[in-house]
Amino acid sequence: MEWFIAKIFAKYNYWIFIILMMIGFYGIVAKDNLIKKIIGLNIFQTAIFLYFISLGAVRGGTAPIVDEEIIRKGYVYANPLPHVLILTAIVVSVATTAVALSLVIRMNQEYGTIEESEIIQKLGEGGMTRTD
Amino acid sequence: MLSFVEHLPVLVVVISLLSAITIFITGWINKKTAWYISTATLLSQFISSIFILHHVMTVGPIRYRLGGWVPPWGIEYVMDALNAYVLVILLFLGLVCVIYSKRNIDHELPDKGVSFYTVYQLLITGLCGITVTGDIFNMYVFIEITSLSAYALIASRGKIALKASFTYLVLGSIGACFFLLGIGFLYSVTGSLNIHDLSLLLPPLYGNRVVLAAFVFFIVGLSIKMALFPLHTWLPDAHAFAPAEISAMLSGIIIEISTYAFIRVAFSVFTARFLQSLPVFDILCWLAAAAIIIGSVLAISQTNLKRMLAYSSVANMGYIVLALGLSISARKAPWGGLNPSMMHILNHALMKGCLFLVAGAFIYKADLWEIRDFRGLGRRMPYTCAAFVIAALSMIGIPPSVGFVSKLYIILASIEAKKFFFVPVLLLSSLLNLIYFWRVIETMYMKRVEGKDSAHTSHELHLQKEEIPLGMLAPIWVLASLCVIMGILWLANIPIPLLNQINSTFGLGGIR
Amino acid sequence: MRGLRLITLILIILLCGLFAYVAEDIPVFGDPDAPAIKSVELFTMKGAEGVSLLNRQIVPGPLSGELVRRGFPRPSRVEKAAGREGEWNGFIKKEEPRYAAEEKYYRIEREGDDLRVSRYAFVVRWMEKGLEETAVPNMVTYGLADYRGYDTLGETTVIFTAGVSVILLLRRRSRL
Amino acid sequence: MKEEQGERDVIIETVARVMIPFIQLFALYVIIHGAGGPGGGFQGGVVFASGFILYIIAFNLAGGRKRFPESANTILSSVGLYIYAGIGLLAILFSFGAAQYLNYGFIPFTSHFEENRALGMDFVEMGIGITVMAIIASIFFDLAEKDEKQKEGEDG
Repeated sequence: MEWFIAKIFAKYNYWIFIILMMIGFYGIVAKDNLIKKIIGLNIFQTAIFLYFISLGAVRGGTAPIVDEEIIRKGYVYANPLPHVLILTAIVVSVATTAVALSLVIRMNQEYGTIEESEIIQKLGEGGMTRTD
Repeated sequence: MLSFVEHLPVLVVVISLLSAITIFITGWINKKTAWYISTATLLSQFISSIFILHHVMTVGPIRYRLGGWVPPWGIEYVMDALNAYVLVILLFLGLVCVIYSKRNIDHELPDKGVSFYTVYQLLITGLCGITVTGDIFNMYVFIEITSLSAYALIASRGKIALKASFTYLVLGSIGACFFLLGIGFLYSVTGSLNIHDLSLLLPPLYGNRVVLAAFVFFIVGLSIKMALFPLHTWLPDAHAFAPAEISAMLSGIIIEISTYAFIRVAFSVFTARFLQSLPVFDILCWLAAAAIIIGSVLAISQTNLKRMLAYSSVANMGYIVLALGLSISARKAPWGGLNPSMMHILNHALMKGCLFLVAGAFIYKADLWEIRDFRGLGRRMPYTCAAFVIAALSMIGIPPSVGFVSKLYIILASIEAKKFFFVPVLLLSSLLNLIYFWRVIETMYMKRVEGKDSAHTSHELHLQKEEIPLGMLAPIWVLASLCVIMGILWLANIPIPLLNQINSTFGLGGIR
Repeated sequence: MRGLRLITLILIILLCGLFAYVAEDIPVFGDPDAPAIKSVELFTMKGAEGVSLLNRQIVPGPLSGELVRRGFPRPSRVEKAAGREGEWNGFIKKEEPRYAAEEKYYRIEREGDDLRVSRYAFVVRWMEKGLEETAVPNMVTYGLADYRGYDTLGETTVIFTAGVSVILLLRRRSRL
Repeated sequence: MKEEQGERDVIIETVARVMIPFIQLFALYVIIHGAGGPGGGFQGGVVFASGFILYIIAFNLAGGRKRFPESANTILSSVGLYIYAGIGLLAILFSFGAAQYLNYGFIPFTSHFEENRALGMDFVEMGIGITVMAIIASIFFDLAEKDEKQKEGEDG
């Protein structure tokens, strides 16, 4: 029981992050649909963001905005650094998604499908080595 | 008071960024300006990088505190010998490629010049940023800038490149996420992000499982980015179907910069002592040996020149990683420590840059992709083909070319480290290189054009006495001649003091 | 397709194994003393003879020698931590124009006969001094735009790159 | 989606017409308020761009393009980055090379060092907001435009 509390319960943030990350990973690798792959990638990235944010959490901590009253009442602040990092990382994730979506749109125009296996099949018909 | 040179590392990055924005705005008014702005910027960046290298060699490392905050509290730029050396290589190849691209982009992406050069300049920004930074999260941000612009540039030719780019995007994002996760793990146990600071805080925590896992994630993430053997699957298509100068940049610089990031993480964040306590670098050596053999064998089976070169890149990453893996056991002067891997980073940039630019020239002139279509090319494009032959001989390892020097030193390093297995691997790879490059050279020079009634006739005639424009030929020849000149310089041990300084930064090498 | 699923499953199991291996040493959720928010331990010094020196605000020689040997900056002075018995703050000198030349850096704790030396996480300075140094009350904002402003420049560049990339890939009949 | 093809929905259009100004006003508030409370450049920029996105969803793409033309988009997306990178350079220029890049304190907005930092941060946040707004809108326009063209191609 003690083991359970120390390893699972006290670190539940960590286990949630792993489960989410694995769902995303499965989506990336196993899904055939390119949009679903992108969604998987987003879940994957979000899992890591959640892990970072949970690093910043402090028991009983308030939002990291300096305020006289909060100091007087003796509250503690949450760690602002992961938030700073993750704001940057979220933008990166948005940018990656945008580029990925535009690639999928272009592929849909070229091949008329967004299923990866069908695209590979069409490429195989056209000759993988021959391009234009 | 900071001297001007101390401002240069940040200015190299910021000028590139500002030029990207300026290209974007002036391109709206006049498309023609894009190339000129890009070239001027790269030229000034290249000159500043030489100043930085000179300063680092004579005065010592530059430490630049962005925003005025002292390192653990703010972001820091550190320029030591390793950074400065890589920065010079990267900006040199960037400059050569942008000069080459003037005619090629007009031909390949006629209406997209402005956005192409903007993204290209952003790519250079990202690469410079990775190189100069001394903060690990900052490195992640710049890795993402590099990767995003690389995805877009690869896909810009459309068709099959889109699929290649998408694969690269998915794998590259996973790699970057692993890198981010590694940062998260390190942050959770040390509370720091600065590379130098981490290297001080980590030694008491080397047994910590979180630190070990962080190291694994760094290795796996960056291996994806640098296309180490089992994770190389994105590379051949991405390199083969990008525009020529982007192929040259991808193969010559981008994967090497990932290797640089790897070296930074392995030797600056963690230390040689940590690496010696783990069998990681032995495993890397074996993976690299597999990469060399399998990359070369797959290159032989290709019929498309650029795909062949791309597989050859996989093999060449194998050389760099093999040299890296030997770096903690080999210690003697010219080949000890990081020397061979550093050498091969430069050498590969020169050789593969040249080869990809030549391959692009064939596509530019006559839309030739397949090796079997190259018949009689040696007579039609004599100068281009001669450059190709020089670079190819260099890849095979004919003295005194650069390829010979790298292979020689890697062999000597593996003999010193008593890992004799890698000697036959390298010799075999030379033989395999010979096979696949000889095939191309033979087709170019030896094979006669068959009867005039063949289907190829029309464009064979079109090829008659046609040489590519000087703006494309000059960069190719600069790289090809450097393949020989640098080889002689390496053999004369002239740039070796620079590499020794890199080794002494990390406590490698040692015996002189 | 089935082969791919199988490979995914194996990879997932491998990764989960790795994560389970790591779980032992991951800091507990919400721990206010975690290295990321409070301080990271550097080393423990045997012998409590330093305590009296520390109480007289003198840095013990062996302690600062050990710190320098490990590559850390030499502490300039020590001071008793407010309201805590057996705990001292070590200060270092730093060169930042217009700001206090000394900064709280080390945390020295007495543990029985030993002295435990740790280093404050750098967030501590952000949280304690951010308002007076930047005149902005929101920690995330001054962290984002000032202390780590360069990351944010990178972030803006990333989104700009994405925008231009989408233009490069999708926009037809444009002047760009 | 040509003008007469799409079915117009009065409720959506009216709500959008009423909401968009408030959304964009709120976005400005978020950007400006970033110093003292939750908010900041990126968040505000995204909220501002969401106003345009709502317009396109409720009305049509051509109208959205008319309200936010390509030229304005190009200029604004660069201007934000110019502000950010330029403010960093100003620090070097105003201190004649003594201060580092992005050291806002040395830009003489006011006579107080710390106030300068706060003001520098405000300008930087505005720069981020402008770039993010223009780029998110631009990405959305581009992604949506293709869709419409394809639909036209299929129809005709």
